[in-house]
Amino acid sequence: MKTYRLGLHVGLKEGVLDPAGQATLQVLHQMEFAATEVRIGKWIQVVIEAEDEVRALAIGDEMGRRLLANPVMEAFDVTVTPL
Amino acid sequence: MKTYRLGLHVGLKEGVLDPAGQATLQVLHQMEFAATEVRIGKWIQVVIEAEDEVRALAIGDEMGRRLLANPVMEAFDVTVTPL
Amino acid sequence: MTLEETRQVVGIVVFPGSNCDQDTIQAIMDLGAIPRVLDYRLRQLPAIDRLILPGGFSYGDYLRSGALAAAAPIMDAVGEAATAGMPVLGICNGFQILCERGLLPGALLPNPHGEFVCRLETLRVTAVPSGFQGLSVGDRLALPIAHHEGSYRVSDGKLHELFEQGQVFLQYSDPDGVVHPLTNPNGSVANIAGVTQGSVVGLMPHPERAMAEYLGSADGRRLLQAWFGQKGGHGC
Amino acid sequence: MLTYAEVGLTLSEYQEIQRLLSRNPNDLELGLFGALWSEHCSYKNSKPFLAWLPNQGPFVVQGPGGNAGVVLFNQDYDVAFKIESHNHPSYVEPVQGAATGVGGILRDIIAMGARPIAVADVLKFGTNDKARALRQGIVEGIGAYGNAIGIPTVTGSVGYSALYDANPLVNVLAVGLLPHLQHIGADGAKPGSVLLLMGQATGRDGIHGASLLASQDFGTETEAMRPTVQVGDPFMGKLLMEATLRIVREGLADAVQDLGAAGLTSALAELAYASHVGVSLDVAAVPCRETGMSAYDIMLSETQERMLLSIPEANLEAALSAIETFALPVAEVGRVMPGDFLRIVCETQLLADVPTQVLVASCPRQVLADDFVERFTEPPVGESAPVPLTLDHDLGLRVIGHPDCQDRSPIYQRYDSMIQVRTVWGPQHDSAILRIGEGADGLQIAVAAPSRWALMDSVAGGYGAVVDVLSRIATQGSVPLGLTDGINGGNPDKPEEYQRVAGLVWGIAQAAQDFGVPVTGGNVSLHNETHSQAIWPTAALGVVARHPHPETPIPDRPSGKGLKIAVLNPPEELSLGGSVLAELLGRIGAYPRIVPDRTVQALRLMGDWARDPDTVGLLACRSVGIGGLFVALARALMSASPEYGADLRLSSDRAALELFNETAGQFLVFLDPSRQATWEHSAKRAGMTIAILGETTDSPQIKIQAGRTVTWELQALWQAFREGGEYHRVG
Ligand SMILES: Nc1ncnc2c1ncn2[C@@H]1O[C@H](COP(=O)(O)OP(=O)(O)O)[C@@H](O)[C@H]1O
Ligand SMILES: [Mg+2]
Repeated sequence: MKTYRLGLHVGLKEGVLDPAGQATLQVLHQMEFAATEVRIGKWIQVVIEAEDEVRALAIGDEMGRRLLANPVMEAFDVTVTPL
Repeated sequence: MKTYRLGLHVGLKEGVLDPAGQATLQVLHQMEFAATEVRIGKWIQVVIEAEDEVRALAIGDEMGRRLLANPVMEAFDVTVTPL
Repeated sequence: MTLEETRQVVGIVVFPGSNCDQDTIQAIMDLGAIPRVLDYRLRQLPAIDRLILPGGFSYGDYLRSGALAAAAPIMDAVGEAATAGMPVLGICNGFQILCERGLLPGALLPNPHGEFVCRLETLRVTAVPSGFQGLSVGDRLALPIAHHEGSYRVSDGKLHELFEQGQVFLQYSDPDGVVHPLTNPNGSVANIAGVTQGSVVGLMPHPERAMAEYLGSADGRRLLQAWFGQKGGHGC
Repeated sequence: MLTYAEVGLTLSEYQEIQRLLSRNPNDLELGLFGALWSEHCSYKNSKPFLAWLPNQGPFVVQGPGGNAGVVLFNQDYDVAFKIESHNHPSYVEPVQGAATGVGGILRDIIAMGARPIAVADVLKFGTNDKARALRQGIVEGIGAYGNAIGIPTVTGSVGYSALYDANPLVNVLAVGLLPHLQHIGADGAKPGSVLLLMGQATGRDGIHGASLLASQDFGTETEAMRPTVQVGDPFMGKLLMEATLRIVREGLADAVQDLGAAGLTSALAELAYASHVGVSLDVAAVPCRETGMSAYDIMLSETQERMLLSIPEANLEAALSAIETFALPVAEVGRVMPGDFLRIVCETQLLADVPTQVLVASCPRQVLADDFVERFTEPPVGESAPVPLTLDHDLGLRVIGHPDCQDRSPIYQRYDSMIQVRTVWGPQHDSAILRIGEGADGLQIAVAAPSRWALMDSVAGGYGAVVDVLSRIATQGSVPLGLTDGINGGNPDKPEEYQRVAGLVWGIAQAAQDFGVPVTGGNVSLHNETHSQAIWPTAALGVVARHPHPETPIPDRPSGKGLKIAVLNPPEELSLGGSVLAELLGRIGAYPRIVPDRTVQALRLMGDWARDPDTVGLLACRSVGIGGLFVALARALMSASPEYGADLRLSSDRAALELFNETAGQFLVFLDPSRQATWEHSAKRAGMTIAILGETTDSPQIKIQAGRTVTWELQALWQAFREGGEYHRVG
C-alpha cells in the first residue's frame, strides 16, 4: 500500500447559478480589478492508502460521486499526488 | 490585453483545525474508505484581462491577499491558464 | 447626563444584505440616541459620535462572512475614525466585518457542526472595554446568538496576549458564569464571544434583540447603555 | 415539433387548445399551455373542491386568487399570508429546493406590497437513511434562505412516516404586514405602462418545473427530465424585497407580479388576465445568464429572485433610480396594451400570440359526479383503533419519544427566530406570538398538520386540523383573522387518492364554516407519489390571529404547586383513532369525527377565559393535540422552571384513553384552586364539561393513580423527549 494525496476540484455545473461568484465579482469590480467572471467551488484534499496511482484515482472518483460532490448540481475532477 | 483564467486554491493554514474536514473524514470512514486526512478549502476561478501571464499571476496574487483569502487563517496559491 | 440630553448621533453602516439594521436603529432610539444610516458607498463619515456595524448577511455572507463588506468604500473612513478613537461597535456580521478588515484581531470561522445556531446564551464579562460604564468583570448577560460563522479563532500564540491585554470582552458561560467547553456553542477558542481593541468592540451576540424582559432578556439594553457610557440597571 | 405529451398535456387537452385557438399552437405556444394548464398552475383537479372553502369574513380584505390572502389587522395594518409547497424540488435537491420554497412564498407576500415579518415551516419526513439526509438538507435550506434574508422562522410543525420517504413535504407559510387598504397586485396594470423585469438574469433553471416536475409522479422516467436546479440567492432576494417595497410605497407601480412556477409565462399571463389588458414581451430584451437561450427557454425558465413590475411611463425614471439604489439588475422587457392577449416577440418578429382568457382560464377542469359529496357524510368503515386496558410507564415514554412528539429544538435552533425583534413566543411554544407595536395588539401565528388523523378518514382529519390550529389561538383569547391551507396528496388520476384529497378539503371547509373563520388562500400539491406509493393526505393549516396583549401571553406552563389541573371539554366518546399511541399499538384506526357545536362552544369558552384569566383563575393552558393530554402535560411541566410535577387521579379502565386520545378541541388548564367556584360555574353556564384531574406538586414527576399508581420522573420524560423512546432521536 502506498500513500497518496487526492485533490478534488468540486464546482457547480455549467449553467447553475453561482450567487457567491456573482457577489464576489461585484466586489472585485468595486476594487477595480478587471475581472469578468468568478466561480467559487471547493478544493478538497484527501490522504488515502492505495495500491497504485490508478487505484487511487478510482477511489477519488468514487468519493466524488458518492459523497464529496452533489451530483444534482456539481461536477468534479480528481488529481493524484504520491506522498 | 489577453484573457486568462486564474485558479486559486484557498485553504486553512497548516495547523488550523478544520472541523468540516474532520467531519467529512468520519463519514468517509463510515463508508469504508481508507482515508487518513481531509482538508476542505475553496477553489476560486476568476476570468481576467491582463497583458501577459506574469501580470495575470500578479493580479491573482493581489486578489488573494486583498480579498479571496483571509490572511489570519488561510493560505492560497494561484495558477494561470490563458483562454 | 442622560442620552437624551447628550443627543449622541450613532452612525449605522448599512451594507447590501445587512438585515439587523432596523432592529439596531430601533434599539438606539429606545435608548434616546439619534441613529443615522450610512450607506456603504460613502467615502467620508458625516458628523457622528459613534458607529455601529449591525448584524446580517452582508453580501449574502458569500466567500467568507464579512469579507466582501470589509472591502466596501466606507471601510477606509471607518478605519480612520477608529484610529482616531471613535467608539465602533460590530454586532455579529459587524464583528465579522471588523475582523476581516483587521480592525479587530482574529477571525470568525464556520461553526464546527456546520449549522446555524439561534438561541439565548449566557455571556460572562471577562474584561470591560474602555469607555464602558456599568459593567464589571464577572457580570453575566443573557443575550441571543444567531449565526453560522461564529467560531472565533486567533493565529498561533495570540490567545495569551488577548487575555493579558484585557481584549477578551465576553465569553460563553453557564448560567453561573463558569466558562467551560460544554457552554461553547460554536467552537470559539476559549469560548470567546466578543473582543475589543482600542475603541473598537465586536461581539457575536445581539444586544439589540434583548431590550425587554418579554423578549427573553433585557440585558442587551444594559450592554448598549454601557457602551454609551451610561450606567444601566443591575446584572443577573 | 413538440408533442403535447412532451409538455405534459393530454390529447383531449390538446384538442381543446386547437378548438379554442381555431388553429394549431406553435411550439412556443404549446410550451406556454403546457405550463399554464399543468396541475400546479391551473388547479384543474382541485378547483371544484376548493370552491367549498368559505372565503368571506369580517376581516377579509382580499380572499383567494391573488398572490396571498389579506386580512384586516388593525387601523394601521393589514396582514398578508399564505402557505406554499415545495415538495418535489426539495426531494430532488433538498437544500436548494427548500431554500427556494422559502424565497418563493416570501416573494408572493412581497408582491402584495407587504413586508414579510414571519415564516413558519411545515415539514414531513420519511424514516429511512435517505430521508434523514433529506431532512438535514431541507432544514439547512430553510434556514439558509430565511436567516439570510432576515425573516424569522417563528413556528412550524414536523411529522414523520415511512410514506414520506420519497416524498418529503415542505410547506412554508409566510406572513407580512402592509399599510391598511394599500392595494397592489397583479390586477392594476394599465395600457401604456412599461414592463420591467427586475432581479436575477434568466438562466435555464427549472425549465418545466411546474408542468413536469410538480405535476407528475416520481418514477425512473422522471429522472431524465430533471431540469437545471434552481438556486436560491437570498442576498439578491433581500435587495429585490427592499426595491419592490420601496416602489410600492412610493406608488410608482400599477401592478406587481412575482415570478414563480412557470416563470415569465405565468407572471405575464396572470398579470394580463387579472388586469384585463394585453401584454407584449420582447424576449430579446430579457437579460440572460447564458448564451443561446431560446424564446422557449426564456419563457419557461424558473430562475428565482425576479419580479415583474408594471410602471406607468411617467414613473419610469423614478422607478429605475429606486432600483439603481439597490444595485439591482433591471430591464424594460415589454408593454401593457389594451386587449386580451399574451404576445411574445423577438425584436420585430412575432413568436407567439394567444388570448390570455384561453391560456389562464380555459383549462378543462375535473367535473365531480353528482353523488361525490355524499360519499363523505359517513366515516369510512375500517379497522378500529385499539383500546388499551391498562396504563403503564412504558406507554408514556414511547409516546413522548415518538418522532411526532419529540423535541424540535435541533431543528428550530437552526433558524433565526428572533430577528426583527417581535418574537415574544417563538418555536419553543405551540404557536408564535409577535408584537407589532408598542403596547398594541399583537399577531399570533399557529400551524398544524396532523396527517395521521387523515389516514383512514380524511374528512375527520381535515376537520381536526382546523380545530387543532384554532384551539392554539383560543388558548390566548386571540381573534382568528383567517386560515390558509396547504393540501398535499397523491395522484389525482387515481379515484381513491382523488377522493381522499377531496375529503380532506371537505373536512377543512366544514370546520372553517362551523368556526366562522374564512380560508383566504392556500396551495394544492398533488402527485406526491413515488412508485405508486402515495403519502398520507396531508393538510398543513395556518392561522393568523389578533392577540390582545402580546407582551404578556397566557402561560403554557404552571408556575407553582397546588394548582388544579383539569381538562376543559374532554370528549364524550373516547377513541384513540388516528393517535400516536394507536400507531405504536399497531392499528391506527379512524380519527373521531369531532362534534361541531360542543367544540365551537369549547373554543369560545377557552377564548373568553384567556381574555379575562384573573376572574376565572386561569393560570396556564395548552390545547391538546398530537400525543394527547399526556404529551401536553409533560411538555408543560418540562418547560417550567423551577420544575413542578403533577399528581393525577383517573379511572382505572379509561386512563389510557383519556391521556392519549387526540381529539382536538380539548384543553389542559391549570387553575387557581381558590377560584374553583367561579370556573366551575363558568363552565357549567356554557354547558361545558370540566374534568378535574389533580393538582401540581413540587416534585418533578407525573404521578397517576388509576387503579395502581404509575410514576414518570420528568428526567426520564425529558430524555425520551430529547432522544426518542424506542426510536433514535429524529429532531
Ligand atoms: N419546522 C419547524 N420550524 C419551527 N418551529 C417548529 C418546527 N417544527 C416544530 N416547531 C416548534 O416545535 C413545537 C413542537 O413541534 P411539533 O411537535 O411538530 O408541533 P405540534 O406538536 O405543536 O404540532 C411547535 O409547536 C413549533 O413551535
Ligand atoms: Mg407545531
